[in-house]
Amino acid sequence: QDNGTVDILTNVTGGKDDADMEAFVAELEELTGLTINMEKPANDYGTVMLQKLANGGEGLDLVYFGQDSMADLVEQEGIMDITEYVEGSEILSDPNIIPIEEWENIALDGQIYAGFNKKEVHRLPNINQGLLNEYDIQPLQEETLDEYYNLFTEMKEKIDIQGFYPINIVLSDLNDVQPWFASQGLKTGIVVDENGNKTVPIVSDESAPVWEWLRTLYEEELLDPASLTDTTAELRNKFQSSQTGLVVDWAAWTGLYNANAGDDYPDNFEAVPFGGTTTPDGEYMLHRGAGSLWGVPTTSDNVEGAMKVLETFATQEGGILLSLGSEGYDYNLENGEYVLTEQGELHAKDHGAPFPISSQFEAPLEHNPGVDEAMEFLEFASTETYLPESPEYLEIVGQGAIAIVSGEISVEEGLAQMQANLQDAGIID
Amino acid sequence: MKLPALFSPSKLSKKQPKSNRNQLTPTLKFLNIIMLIILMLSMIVPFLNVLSIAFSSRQASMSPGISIFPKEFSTEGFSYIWQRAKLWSPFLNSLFVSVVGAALQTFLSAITAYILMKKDLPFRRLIISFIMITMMIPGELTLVSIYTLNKNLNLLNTYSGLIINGLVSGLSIILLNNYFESVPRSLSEAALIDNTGEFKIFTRIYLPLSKPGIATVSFIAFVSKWNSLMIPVTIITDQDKYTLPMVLRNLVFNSSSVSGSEFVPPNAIMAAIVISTIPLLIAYIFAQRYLVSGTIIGSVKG
Amino acid sequence: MAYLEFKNISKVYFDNRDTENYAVRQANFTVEEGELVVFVGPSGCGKSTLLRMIAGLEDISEGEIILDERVINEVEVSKRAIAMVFQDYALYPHMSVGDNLGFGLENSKMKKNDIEEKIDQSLNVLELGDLKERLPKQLSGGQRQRVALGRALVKNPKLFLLDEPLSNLDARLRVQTRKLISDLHNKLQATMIYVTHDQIEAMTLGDKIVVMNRGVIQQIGTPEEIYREPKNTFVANFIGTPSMNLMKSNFNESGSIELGNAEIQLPNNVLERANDYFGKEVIVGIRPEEIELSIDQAGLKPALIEYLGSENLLYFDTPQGELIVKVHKSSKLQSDNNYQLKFNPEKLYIFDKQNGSRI
Amino acid sequence: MAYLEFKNISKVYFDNRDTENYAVRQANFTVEEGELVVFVGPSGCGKSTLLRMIAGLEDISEGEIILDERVINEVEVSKRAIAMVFQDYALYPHMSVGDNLGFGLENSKMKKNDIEEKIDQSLNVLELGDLKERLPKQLSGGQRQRVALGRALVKNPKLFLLDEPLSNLDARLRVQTRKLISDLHNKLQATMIYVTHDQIEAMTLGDKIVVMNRGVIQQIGTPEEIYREPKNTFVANFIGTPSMNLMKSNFNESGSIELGNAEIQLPNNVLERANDYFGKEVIVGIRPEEIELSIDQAGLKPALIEYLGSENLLYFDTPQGELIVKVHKSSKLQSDNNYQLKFNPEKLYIFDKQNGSRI
Amino acid sequence: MKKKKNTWKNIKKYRFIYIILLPILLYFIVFSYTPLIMGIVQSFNDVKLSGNSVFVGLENYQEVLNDSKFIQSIWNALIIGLGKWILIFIGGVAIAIGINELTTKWQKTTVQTSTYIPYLLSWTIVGGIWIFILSPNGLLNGILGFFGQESPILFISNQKYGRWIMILTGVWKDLGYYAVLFLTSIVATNPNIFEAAQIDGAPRMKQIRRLVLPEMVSTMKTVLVLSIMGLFTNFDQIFVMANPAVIEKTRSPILYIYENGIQAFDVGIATAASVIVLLLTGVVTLGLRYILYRRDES
Ligand SMILES: Nc1ncnc2c1ncn2[C@@H]1O[C@H](COP(=O)(O)OP(=O)(O)OP(=O)(O)O)[C@@H](O)[C@H]1O
Ligand SMILES: Nc1ncnc2c1ncn2[C@@H]1O[C@H](COP(=O)(O)OP(=O)(O)OP(=O)(O)O)[C@@H](O)[C@H]1O
Ligand SMILES: [Mg+2]
Ligand SMILES: [Mg+2]
Repeated sequence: QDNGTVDILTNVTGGKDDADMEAFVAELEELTGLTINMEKPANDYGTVMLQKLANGGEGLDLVYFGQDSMADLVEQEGIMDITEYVEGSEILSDPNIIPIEEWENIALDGQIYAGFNKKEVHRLPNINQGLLNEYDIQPLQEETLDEYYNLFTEMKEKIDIQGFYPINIVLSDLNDVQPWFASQGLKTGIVVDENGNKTVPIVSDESAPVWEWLRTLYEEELLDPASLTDTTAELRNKFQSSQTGLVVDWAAWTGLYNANAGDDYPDNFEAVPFGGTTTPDGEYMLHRGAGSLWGVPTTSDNVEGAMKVLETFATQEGGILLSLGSEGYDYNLENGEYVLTEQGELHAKDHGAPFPISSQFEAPLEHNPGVDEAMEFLEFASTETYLPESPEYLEIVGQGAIAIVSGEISVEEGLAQMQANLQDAGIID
Repeated sequence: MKLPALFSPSKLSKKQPKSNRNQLTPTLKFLNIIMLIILMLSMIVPFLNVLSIAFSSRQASMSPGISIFPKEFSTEGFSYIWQRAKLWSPFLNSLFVSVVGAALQTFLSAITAYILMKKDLPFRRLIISFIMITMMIPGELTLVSIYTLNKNLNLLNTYSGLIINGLVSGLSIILLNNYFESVPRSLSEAALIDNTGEFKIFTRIYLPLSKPGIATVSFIAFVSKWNSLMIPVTIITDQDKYTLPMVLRNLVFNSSSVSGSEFVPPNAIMAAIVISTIPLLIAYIFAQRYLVSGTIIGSVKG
Repeated sequence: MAYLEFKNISKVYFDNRDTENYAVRQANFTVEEGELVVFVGPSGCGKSTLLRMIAGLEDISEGEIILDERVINEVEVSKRAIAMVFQDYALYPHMSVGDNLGFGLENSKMKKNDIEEKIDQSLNVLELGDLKERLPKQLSGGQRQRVALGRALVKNPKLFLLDEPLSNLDARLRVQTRKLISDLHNKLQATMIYVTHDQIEAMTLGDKIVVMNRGVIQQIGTPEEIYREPKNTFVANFIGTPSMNLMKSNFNESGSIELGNAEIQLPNNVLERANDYFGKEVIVGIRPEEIELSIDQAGLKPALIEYLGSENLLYFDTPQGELIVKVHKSSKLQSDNNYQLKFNPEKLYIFDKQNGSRI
Repeated sequence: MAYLEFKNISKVYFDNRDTENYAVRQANFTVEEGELVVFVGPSGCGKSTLLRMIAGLEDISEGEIILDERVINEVEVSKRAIAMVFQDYALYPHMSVGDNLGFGLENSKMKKNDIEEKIDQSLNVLELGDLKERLPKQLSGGQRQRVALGRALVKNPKLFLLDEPLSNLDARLRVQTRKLISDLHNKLQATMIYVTHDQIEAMTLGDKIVVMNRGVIQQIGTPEEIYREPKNTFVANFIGTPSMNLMKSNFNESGSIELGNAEIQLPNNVLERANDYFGKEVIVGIRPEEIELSIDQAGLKPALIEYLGSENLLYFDTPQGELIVKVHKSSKLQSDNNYQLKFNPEKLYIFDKQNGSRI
Repeated sequence: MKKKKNTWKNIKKYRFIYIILLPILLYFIVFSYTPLIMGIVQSFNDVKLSGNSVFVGLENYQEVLNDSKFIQSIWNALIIGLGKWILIFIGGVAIAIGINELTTKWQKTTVQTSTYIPYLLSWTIVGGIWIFILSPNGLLNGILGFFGQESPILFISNQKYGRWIMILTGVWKDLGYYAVLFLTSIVATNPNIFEAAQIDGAPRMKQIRRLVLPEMVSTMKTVLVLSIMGLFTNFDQIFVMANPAVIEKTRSPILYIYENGIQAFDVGIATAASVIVLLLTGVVTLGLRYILYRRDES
């Protein structure tokens, strides 16, 4: 095979239809000087990737995956160790472009198996300021569990919308609880300490006050009871239609909420980002999304080409391609100004990476209102560790969370039970 | 003065007298009707809910709760989803693949079913078992190999791939076989004596006489092709050839744990559901009058 | 040589336990060209099986069928140039009458025009001209039957097979269509094989009758032979309505037998053949119409009198069993008379009690 | 007073276009207790409809049915204390023979033991004792028929309704079962209404026959009356096999008519009634068995001779149409003789040409 | 011996038929049996995505069978499947009879059509709708609240209800379809037996019990056999409707395979578990057929 060709299997990155994809690939080819083939399965991405990799790799040189799949892929020898290549790359190894911590975050046993698609953002609380204004509610004084509690009670009292609840969280997938456990300085997920010991801090005894707090919210109907079953889609709908006062969501969504509100923004609706509670150290502690990554299949015959693509993604031009899209298709340069075309508007400045990985990337167009404020909290966010046990952890703690919050069992009991279950499953020692 | 028709002097009422013969006692009848009404409501209300959200405005569609009537009537969900997801091509692809697939499946199943009617065909039972076993194979078992297979047969990213996979189905064969059995054997014998070839007996006698069975099997085949997701996802990456479920699944099911920034309003999601259901409903309406007589399942003893 | 010949034909079915069941056993007979042969026998005796073997719809287990000097055992159905009329007509329900007739011809590479002509011709013969465009379900039973005949007719076959073609018709139509078939046979001079379980049909239609029972041919002969000289009790009983009275009786050493309340001396020609039976029990048969009645207070009282319009049937209970007498009389007989029964010895049939064969 | 009485009963069906179709029109008749009345007529003439109205399975459009001095128009089916035997038996397919019989009794609050006893009793009468545990599909046609009868029998009903109960049986079984029904009727002295399109059944079974055509009752009478004094051409033609010869002929001013190749002077009693018809065309009828034949070279040659065993049917083509003659002769007649036909003027029936009614 | 000869003769007689049948059998060989065999082979290997597959014998099987989650998933499938079938049979039969008792055609058509609709919708839609209905402020809790239930019941996220919800929503979706199947067998019944029963004085309800129900038995058997084949392969419903709180009690074997095999890129585990599922399905199907049809054979 021609060594100038890179075959890519992508999920989120690229275009939405053939025309988009062509424009994207053309631009990428121009930037890299390579011939690019990009394939995008409609859905069930993991299955399709498995089929292709299991069928001799299909000549793929670069595959997209989420950080949570990485360990399995490595285990099944699906992707190769690219530590050397990364170290050998001027761009990728430049800590000014990609901070060391980013690499550490995705390293497995010190080895690097993947490069970045984008800068992963974090989830943080958004409050609908429009409601606060309308019902004349005092904003937060300080960010503690009690203060939030007071805010919620006031909201509950004053806001007379049918079916309104001050706060909603998707309890079952535990993504939304980090801002609250921050109050005790506890991190969600499985935490591996220096000695390799695994712990689950949010079921430790110190976590009890937060659980109590959540439980009280539920009892006093400050927390939407549907939080036990709602998915993020419902939660978003409720927040957007002022059925809920506070939700925890991705940073980018602060902007999307405001954009989606149309004419209601900013008078009747304004999503304002907050950092949640602070740790005893006075810092925020937020949940950062699992990395959105690119790996090189073990069967690849053009690793250099693949690395070249990864490097490109870390450049300013690459960043523009990943966010705005391609020139002449998604945007035009008019007097040095970036102007989105109709296509570009449709893509909403997202071709797979609304926030490119490079620290030096400068967004050529303004973000949606509120996004920049939300992004300021990024420094407080970190990802969870992704281990093969993670799904099981989620199952056990998710189940326990529902039981505790809904009042089925007491907090102590619940914690004890979760601890026992985690131990049984061999997740914690 | 002319008497109105209602008081026509004829002693016989024009309408068939409503017979009360051989029916349930009034209590049971009432209970039965109540049971069916509750059932019907439980089946219809969710669908009405889908419709009402689909025809609501974007804002209205986001407010939670079950609604039966659109809150603010609007078709923006439809236009949004149609343009946004560029549904024309997937819609037509699905339609093409489902119609052709259903037609071929019906035809091939019919041929097979016809052949399996021959009682003295050696190895008949063996062949039937051979076909029945295929109905039990879980898709996950063949997940990887089915991809390899399609690749080796050059079926990736082709319409023929979409059509060929799952083309012959054991269930269709069994249903049609049951149906053919109910065609009097003497008809085919008469045709034989009329010097008719097997194929002509099949096309000119069995097919026309099994319309209900054919309608039922085509309907089932159409529904399963229309809703089919696993195979299209496996073999299609070319966006030109996406089918409707491939596109819709993403919309309805946009996973939130990924920090993507897609937002599809509920009215558009429900509109997508409505769009994908309408052809099924139309197919159902066509097949409906045959369904009861067509699904002769009887006692299958393979 | 005969036109159609069965040589030792047997048909065996195997049941679930693989035991052999003979539907037809060792059948031998011939049919001459232009003959109308009727197969008659009770339900399940193998008539249809025989017919279907000729048609090729059923495999032959043993023996040979020779048609027109050719063994046809292995000849395909469609190559046999025969026509068949089925009991349930087997009309193609979705085709018009015309198409039903034309369907077979289409397969014969005949020209469109010729086909049309033939169809019209056949429809005219059967007086179905007006119904050409109708569907079978829009026809009455008799009309359907005629269409089924037409479908056979139109092929100009050398051999017609008819499997109980009249059994779905009511009595009236049956008589009419019976005559139609008889006319057709005379007009076309075609060879016909006709299967029925109705002995009236057999008697009236057949040049030759083959009586079957349990897969075995019992007797072959003209209607008259079969009626007047039945070879065994089965034939005697099966042919004739009401059937022959069959009663057990003792053959006295003196050559007489008891019957009803009388003792009858048998004629010498019978006695000669019956040497071995003196003193033993035999079966005696007499046809109901051969018994003469005379009113006699000392006689028997009929248990039941059935009036049929032109005749009466009288049922007597005798020591030997029930005895039916047929009297031609167009008014109903009084049921309170007593009758003396008179038997003509010449008209008696004597059968072996064990195997039922005629002595 | 009569046991069952029909007063001006009509049954109307409305078709899609709301036009009225009379299945039964203005039927009036009575049935005495213990009588066996047979309804006979061609298919579709409304016999079943009448029967089903008695059973209560069909609404009555007009008129009243009185049973046992009570108008039963509105009485529920189950309250009528009748039993019915269906043409296709309508046995409950999933119940054993015993249960089939017992099903009706269960509903009558009879004791378990009594039910069992009754069932066994009925099974014995019908000689079905061994089959009690079998399912209907394991029975032969004749056995099924007897089970159907048994199901009616076991209820001890006051009124039996039988809708063509024998039409699915073969000729032999039909005769047997006919006798069985006749015996049962005599034994039980129950009132029975029997529907058939077979005139032999009608003649042999009925105390009284009701002949119907197109929903209208044509004649009511004993078998003999119906046979010998048919009120119109329909009855004359329908009753009797072969049916009465009916021919158009001119009524000469002199009171004679032409028939075959002869001219026949009618007897005075007929002429008296026929005043209005002199010089007009009428329909003349004569039964096949009432024509006498003599061999005569100057006579007619039969077109066809059918041999039925105990009799021959001769078909003659005459200027007035086909003429059938029945000759009681137990051997087949020669077909090359010519015959002179002789008609007995006393046996001639004269009908109005327009409405077919007897003159 | 005659029978042998017949077989050979028939083979010759049907040679053209076999030629037509060949492509269809070939189709099954290519599209069902080849992947099946490839899958079975994979199940005995440790399949690495780098192409380095190693034969490991029964190791994959051991791993699957030692996983209590897998065993649990089989129990789940059995319990949910059983519950579903019991209710579908009772409900389907009741509805079929109920529809049959309606007197006018339009009533029948309306009920039939509306009960059929859920069958046409995919689980993605149906699941979403039901989560909505069962959620704490959904329709059902609304109704319960109206009848005095104080705090909403957490149907979706309560382990106690998990299986019941799968059973009931599964029944709800397929009920109309099965009702139509059962209705077919009622419609095909000889109407005369109902008249006979009327004359026998049996009330309608008794006719239903004694005449209609037995008439449906053979259809029921067939439906049972056909539907049992899908017992372990219920994926969409569980995938859409389950959440961590109830997954343990509702996970189906196929979902297990998806989570532990496919999502973990472990072909060996996925195929080994699938083979087990296939074998189980075969055993259950054969066993059931044996039980159902044993008496008919003799
Ligand atoms: N396919 C078959 N398998 C097994 N036995 C059969 C089969 N076909 C017919 N038989 C048996 O062969 C015998 C003869 O059947 P056949 O149909 O020839 O009788 P038939 O004389 O035509 O009777 P009918 O007057 O009722 O039509 C019967 O006992 C029947 O049960
Ligand atoms: N439900 C119905 N709707 C309309 N017409 C009907 C209906 N039932 C019967 N008829 C008509 O009423 C007439 C009498 O029917 P009926 O069944 O009483 O005839 P029948 O004398 O019993 O005939 P057969 O001897 O064929 O049973 C027929 O013309 C028939 O078409
Ligand atoms: Mg037969
Ligand atoms: Mg009738």
